[in-house]
Amino acid sequence: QDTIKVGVLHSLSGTMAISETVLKDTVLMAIDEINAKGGLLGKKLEPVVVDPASNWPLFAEKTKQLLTQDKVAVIFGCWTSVSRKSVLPVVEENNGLLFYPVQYEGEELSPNVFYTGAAPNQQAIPAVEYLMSKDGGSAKRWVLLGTDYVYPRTTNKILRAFLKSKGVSEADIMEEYTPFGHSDYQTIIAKIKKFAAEGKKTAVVSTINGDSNVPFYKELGNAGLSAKDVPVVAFSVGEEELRGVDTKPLVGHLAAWNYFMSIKSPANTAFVKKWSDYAKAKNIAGHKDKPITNDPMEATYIGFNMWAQAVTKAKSTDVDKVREAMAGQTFPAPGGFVSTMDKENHHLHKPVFIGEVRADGQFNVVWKTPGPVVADPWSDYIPENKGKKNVPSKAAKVASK
Amino acid sequence: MTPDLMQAGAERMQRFAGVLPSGNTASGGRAAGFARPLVPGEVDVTHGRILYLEDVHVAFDGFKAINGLSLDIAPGELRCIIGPNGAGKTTMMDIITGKTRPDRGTVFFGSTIDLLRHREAEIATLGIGRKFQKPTVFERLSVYENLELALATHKRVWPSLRFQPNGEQRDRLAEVLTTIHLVEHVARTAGELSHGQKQWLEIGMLLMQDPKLLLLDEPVAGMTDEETERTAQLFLSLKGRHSLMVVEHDMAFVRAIAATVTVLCDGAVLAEGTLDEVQADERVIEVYLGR
Amino acid sequence: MAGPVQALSAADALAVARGDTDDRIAAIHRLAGSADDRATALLRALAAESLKFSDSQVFIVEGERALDALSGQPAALPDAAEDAMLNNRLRGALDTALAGIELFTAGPERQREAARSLQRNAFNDPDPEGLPLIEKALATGLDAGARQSLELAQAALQLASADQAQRLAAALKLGEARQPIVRPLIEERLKNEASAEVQTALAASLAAIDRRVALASGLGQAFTGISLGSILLLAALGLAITYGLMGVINMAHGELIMIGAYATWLVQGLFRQYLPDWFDFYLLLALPAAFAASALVGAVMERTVIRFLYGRPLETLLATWGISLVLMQLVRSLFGAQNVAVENPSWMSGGITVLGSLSLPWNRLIILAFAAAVLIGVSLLIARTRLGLFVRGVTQNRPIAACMGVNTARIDTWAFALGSGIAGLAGCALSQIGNVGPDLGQAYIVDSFMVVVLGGVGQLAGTVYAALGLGLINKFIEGWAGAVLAKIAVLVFIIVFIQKRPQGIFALKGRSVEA
Amino acid sequence: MLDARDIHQAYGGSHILRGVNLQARAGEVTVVLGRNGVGKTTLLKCLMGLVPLKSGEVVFDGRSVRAAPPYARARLGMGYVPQGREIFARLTVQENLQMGLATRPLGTPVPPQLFELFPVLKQMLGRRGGDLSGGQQQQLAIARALASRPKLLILDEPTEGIQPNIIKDIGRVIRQLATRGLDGEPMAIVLVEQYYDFAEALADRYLVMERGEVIASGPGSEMAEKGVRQLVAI
Amino acid sequence: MPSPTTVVLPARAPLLTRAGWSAFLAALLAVCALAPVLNLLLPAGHPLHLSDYMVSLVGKIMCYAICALAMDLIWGYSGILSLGHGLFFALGGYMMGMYLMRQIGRDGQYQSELPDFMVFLDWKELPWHWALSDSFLATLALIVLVPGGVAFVFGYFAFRSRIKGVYFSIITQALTYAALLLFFRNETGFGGNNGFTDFKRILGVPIATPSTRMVLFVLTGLTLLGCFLLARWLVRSQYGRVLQAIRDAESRTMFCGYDPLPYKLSVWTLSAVMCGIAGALYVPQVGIINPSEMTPANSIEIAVWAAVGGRGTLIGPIVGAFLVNGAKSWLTVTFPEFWLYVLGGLFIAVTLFLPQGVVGLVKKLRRGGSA
Ligand SMILES: Nc1ncnc2c1ncn2[C@@H]1O[C@H](COP(=O)(O)OP(=O)(O)OP(=O)(O)O)[C@@H](O)[C@H]1O
Ligand SMILES: Nc1ncnc2c1ncn2[C@@H]1O[C@H](COP(=O)(O)OP(=O)(O)OP(=O)(O)O)[C@@H](O)[C@H]1O
Ligand SMILES: NC(N)=O
Ligand SMILES: [Mg+2]
Ligand SMILES: [Mg+2]
Repeated sequence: QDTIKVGVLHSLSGTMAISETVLKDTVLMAIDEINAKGGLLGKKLEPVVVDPASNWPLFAEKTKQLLTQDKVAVIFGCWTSVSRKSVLPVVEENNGLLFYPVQYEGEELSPNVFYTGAAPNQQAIPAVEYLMSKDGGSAKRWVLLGTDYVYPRTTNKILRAFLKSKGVSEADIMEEYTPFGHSDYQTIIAKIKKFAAEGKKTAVVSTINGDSNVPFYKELGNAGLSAKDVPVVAFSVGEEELRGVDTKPLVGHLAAWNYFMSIKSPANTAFVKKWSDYAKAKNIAGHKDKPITNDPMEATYIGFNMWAQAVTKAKSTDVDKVREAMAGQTFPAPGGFVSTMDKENHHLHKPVFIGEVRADGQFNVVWKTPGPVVADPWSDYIPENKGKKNVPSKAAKVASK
Repeated sequence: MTPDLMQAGAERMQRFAGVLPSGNTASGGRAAGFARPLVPGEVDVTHGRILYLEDVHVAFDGFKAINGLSLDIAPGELRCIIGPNGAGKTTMMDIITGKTRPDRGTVFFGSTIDLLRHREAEIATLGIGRKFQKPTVFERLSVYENLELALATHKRVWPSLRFQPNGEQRDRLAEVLTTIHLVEHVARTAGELSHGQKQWLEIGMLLMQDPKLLLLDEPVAGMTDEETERTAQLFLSLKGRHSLMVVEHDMAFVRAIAATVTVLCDGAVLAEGTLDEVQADERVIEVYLGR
Repeated sequence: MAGPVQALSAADALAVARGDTDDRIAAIHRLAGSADDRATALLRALAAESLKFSDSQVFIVEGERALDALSGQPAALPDAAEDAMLNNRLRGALDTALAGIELFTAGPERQREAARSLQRNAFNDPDPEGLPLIEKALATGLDAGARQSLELAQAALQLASADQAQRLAAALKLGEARQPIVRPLIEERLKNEASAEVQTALAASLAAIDRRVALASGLGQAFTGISLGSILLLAALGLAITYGLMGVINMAHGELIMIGAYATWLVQGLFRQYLPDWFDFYLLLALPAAFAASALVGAVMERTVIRFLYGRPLETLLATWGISLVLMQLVRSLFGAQNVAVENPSWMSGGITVLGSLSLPWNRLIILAFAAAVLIGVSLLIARTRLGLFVRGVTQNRPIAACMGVNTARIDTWAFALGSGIAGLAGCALSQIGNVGPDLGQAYIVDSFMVVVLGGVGQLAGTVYAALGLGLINKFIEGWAGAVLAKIAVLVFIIVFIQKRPQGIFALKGRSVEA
Repeated sequence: MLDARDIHQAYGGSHILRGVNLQARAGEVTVVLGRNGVGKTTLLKCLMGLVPLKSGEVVFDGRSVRAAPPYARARLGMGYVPQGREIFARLTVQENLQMGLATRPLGTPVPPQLFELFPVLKQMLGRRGGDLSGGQQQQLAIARALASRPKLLILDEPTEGIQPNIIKDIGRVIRQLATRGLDGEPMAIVLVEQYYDFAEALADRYLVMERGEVIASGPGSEMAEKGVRQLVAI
Repeated sequence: MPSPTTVVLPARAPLLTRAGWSAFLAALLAVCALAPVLNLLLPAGHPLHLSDYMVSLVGKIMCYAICALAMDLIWGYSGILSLGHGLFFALGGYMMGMYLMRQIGRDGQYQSELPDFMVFLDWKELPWHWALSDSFLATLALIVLVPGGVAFVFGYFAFRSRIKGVYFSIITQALTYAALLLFFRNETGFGGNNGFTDFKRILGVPIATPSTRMVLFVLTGLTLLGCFLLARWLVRSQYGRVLQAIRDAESRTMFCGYDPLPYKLSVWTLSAVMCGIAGALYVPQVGIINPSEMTPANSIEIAVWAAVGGRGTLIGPIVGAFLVNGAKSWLTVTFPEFWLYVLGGLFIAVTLFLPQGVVGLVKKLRRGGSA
């Protein structure tokens, strides 16, 4: 055996291919990079790419295959929470290792997963705090708008509790959900307009899922709701999602992430260039003409490099050893900070950026946290989490024995 | 009820026809002395009528296809219906078999069963069988299976799971197959048969069904003269035990079988009588027979 | 041109361009009051986000050149120059500042806009300090529209005035405002108002506004319903031909829509590259291109696959399902899995505002009209032309139509290409309101089938009724139950409706159905 | 006009036609007789090109149409009245007739003689074909075939389900069409018919089929003396 | 008239031919004996070892095969194309899933009696529709009753209204789509889009052990074989022929005296129940159930399996399910970026060249070979 196998578990077809395909390429790029430097532990890395096709049970099946048949050392994969939930029991049972690169709702902490995306307190709460600030427009009334699934529901639950703690009354919060793939936002925008007109400064917190964002923003632009009147801050809209939108009417609307392509830092310049070159070299459709990087790509990239460092440190790809070596790993992230893997909670310490949409589809960073924020996957704003430690429990493992 | 009983009932009816006081009686026009327990689903032909239509009307988008049609058929009778194309003959059969709902009118099977209250399948189980103008058989089943399906037996789900034709029924199947000249074709898919063969198969299905009243819409269309004759024979042999209503345009055939002929025109009865009477009727010649 | 002495200093310019938001806003207000051309130019540049600054200098970037903000002379832009950033708060402040300036200087169009901006500010955040500016402006020869806006703004600011007469006048005036935005203002006043007379006036104004708003929202709901209906109709029209008439259960219909949308995107890209001046007219070329692209794919599908499956409708389901998988993946391979951007031409952006608060987006209005046009075209084609007659004849009885001398194979190809082309047109229209990505079609296929079937297969009029009906019902329920329940309710409605009309809205009756 | 030689045809495994020869000349009615299932309809379908030939040759108007698809044959001037009517059920009577005009230039009117022949069609122009009664449909099917003024008319049991007086009319019309056509040109007519008297009265030539073969043929005048009626009745 | 005795009537074919029975027994043996031995007793390195991965893959596909069989009963034999069978599958799965969620007990993330998703979405107590979920027996009953009940009620009204053809297909699609949206909502109490995962035990036995898996595998295999025999018996009987008659000419069947309603309703409900059982077997094996099983595309796929294998032959759908899903599993790994071309191409090719499905081809070859 002269290679180390790396599983890549991102949907290349089906509804999630829109978002996930590029993460597959990010992993492949990172693998190329490491291999160019001679690989790990003297072995080349060998990617095993599979297509779970946006089908959740297929995610579990593929994971099982990657772990038991291909015997991969690590898996980079998943985007939606449900795919992660589907994969989780398999990863735990086989003591595999999964790097999950997308912002999510928390309420989970597995010893076999490293979460390189944001927990709610690393994205949602800072964004709302910003909108409450004077610079953010001192919003007093809130529309929590999302696609009807678990991530938005949980995030909004946390936000509601947070807003309440800041003295916002129930009457000043409106919560609305749309089905997956919803494409007609006329009614909702009319409702928002009405709600906004009825009181003080209103802001919209959008957890609308990828596909519905284009129709949402197009409608928003055409209905004349500008960011000056009713700013919208989104948690699932990044550079890649804006690719499909005419952003001119959207200037000033916001997004909260831990990374923007427009961040000015040497690390980011290098990262963007690396990606552009790679996309051109590999003829990656869409990106070869207009390379774009975004937060989940950065999270993937950080995760991958940290894993490589941990393997080097542990001198082994054994999951238990790598897990131990991961604690406290640091990596100079493209975002311009040094990302640190928490010693215990399997999440990164990440800075939070608030960006305003620019006319060219990029984001202006208008605000950032003073330093990296430590993740709080068991959000304190959910009452049941009181006293719960941010440490992966071994309960799951015990039960399945 | 067996055909003999039907026959008996009809005869009794005839016998007492003159004796009985007509008009309203205490039991609503029916003499108490003839009251008898009704078996549900059994056809009561004590009044000498197995089929009874009165003042039936149907319009399609304003076009009056059936316009005040009244007609009745006695048990065991073989009645021919003729009339110009579009007179409403097929529509009348549609009404009797529950396929078309009349706008108004009365349709009785025997004297107790109001056909307008029943659905197609019920009407069929009550004992009315039909052959369509355009032959309709189960195209993807074999000739044998077509006949077996038509076999008079329980038509409900449970019995159908366990059904196996018994010896008697198999004999009957064989007999009918012979009658309709499809013995060689017994295993063929019905869809492959020629037009005339399908006509025969449908008649065969009707025979298997053994209904009390047979409605036959142009049964000999597309048959050779010789086969037409055979069909006539077949129908004559059924007469008496079954009641038949036959629609045909083939006058030779009508002559061969019919005692009474009813002429329909524009949705109502134009004339009725023996074939000779009808053929002599100026109006019938005018609209139908031609000179 | 050299500015007056009191004018723009380097320090002022830098203060506007960088630093703490509070300080920058103060500087903006200062400059706005200075009535200096260079200052105005600076603010305009900032609002347009074309301001850059170095350590000591501020530049206005105009295309390729940079001007020194102080002198207005061309200057070399240092490499280290940074963009002057804006946030929403600054944008708001700039807006007010510029509006104040433009009210006196600009043409009627800009005047109206400036007045509206001031009005919005007055409603949002009534600050009596703005009054002098407004009154000054009202004293000049303003455009009528701008005047109306300003009078409302004035009224909003005077609502809290100490003078009862002024309050009364303001209360009455606000009744003319057609936006709900003044409601909180009036309500607040109502709570604190001592004078009974003013109170009555306030209440009357409130009622007037409420009536307007109710009317507007009712009409708005109807409009959104019809608009949704028009989109469903467009998506379904092609299917009404390929499925409704030809009986092909075309699961690739959505992908044909998608191809139309991608064709639009490609044409848009070509315009951007080669004819940027004509960009606004790209749709005129995109429409035929979308039609042709989808029609071509449809024709190929028909020639290679579908034609072998006539009379076996359920098999077409399987084959076209396969085709749809292939087409989707093909687009992914060619153009990438991510969405592509289709920009609305400027005449399709924004909307018109009617009844004060009801805005009707242009793209929706235009799509509505387009759907109607396509509908008329299709129905004429089917009912009045020979092609339409042949298509209907051929689909009912292929061999006999051939015996009549109809080249059935050719008619089939034409008809299928036509239906596909119409799907392409739908794709072109849909690209103006939603995603363009490989999955585009999947979002419409289920709805399209529901519309065609609910209307009654083969019944164009039924398709129209079904589309509009579903659109209206959906939007009506969404108004009070939310989008998710509305969608569920619509589906349940379909199930129940079919019970009543097992053959769709426009069911054929009589024997011809069975024949 | 039409010359079909040595036609063989088979559905799947079973041999339906075995070396059938048939000629139809302009101005003549050629009658094909035979019991149910002997292959008459199949023969006509072969002539129209609706089913493929296994072997044999069909020459129409001097040229081979063996490989021509049905629509091409229709354009050459073959008209067909299929067995079982086969009208376009969901098209109106008017539209059915227009389908019949498919080979004619756009705008060609329906020959008015057709409405004289079948007056009922005139009354029902707007009704869907499928809603007509069986006999009305049959009349429509004949009218539809005639609409394009074909040179050769193929009729498969055209009297089926038609009332007697119209059958007589149809008989007259067929005769007349053979000699004069719709507009003066004599027409060739191939008629499959079970109604013997009708067939005999019309036949200029006759063919009797049995199990896919022609067992007898000759001029119509000889039908009685050759005992054709008995042949069919075997 | 010739004497009837000379007429040879076709004899009723037996339930299975001799060869058929042998094949059936072989399959039974493979499922019940061979697979467990190869999987559990042979060491992992042995060339004949059956990997856990294969066991769960085949187990899953067998569940799909049951669905395809159920689809064939109503589509192939009764002419009713359901685009909503995913719903019944999911309902069966959800019933099982609820039970499995309750079996987690206090071992969840929040150590609560309530399932985790309820805890963090603020449910204070189990909603009413979870009442029976802690009883295995009740769960078994619900697995049959819920999909069956939904199908029965829906079918009763639809068939009574004489909804046919695409109209029926479309409303079944509407039904499953509506259910999808309903289950998606967190308020419905089924865990929203995440559904149920992270099961730990079934009947108190840990679920993720090779032996539990093998038991589930064997059960699934037996169910599949049982369903096959049942279906075979049904379609061979007069009942099956009436179904086919209804499929080909419903009104003619009525004039023969058969009321189509009970026939359609019974086969429809039975088919739904079969799907429900398949779903219930599926969930513990794949470890997740969520509303995506109700997407219209999933239901269409069931029909696709049946069509690929060969409609109107009972073995066809089973073959189809194995072929399509096996191909999918294999291709998504070997050609992750191109597999859709292959799969799509397969569907097109089957319809064009194998109108009777794969089984039809085999039959043809065999007939061709013997002729
Ligand atoms: N659904 C319908 N819509 C419109 N007209 C109809 C419909 N059904 C029947 N008709 C008309 O009703 C009349 C009666 O038709 P019907 O089929 O009963 O005639 P028929 O006596 O059976 O004629 P034939 O001898 O030609 O079979 C015809 O003129 C027919 O066109
Ligand atoms: N599609 C088919 N597949 C297989 N066999 C067929 C098919 N069509 C017809 N046949 C068979 O071919 C033979 C001839 O049929 P054809 O329809 O030509 O008979 P016909 O002489 O027109 O009879 P009829 O007088 O009853 O109309 C019949 O035995 C019939 O069963
Ligand atoms: N984790 C998310 N965004 O589903
Ligand atoms: Mg009739
Ligand atoms: Mg024939």
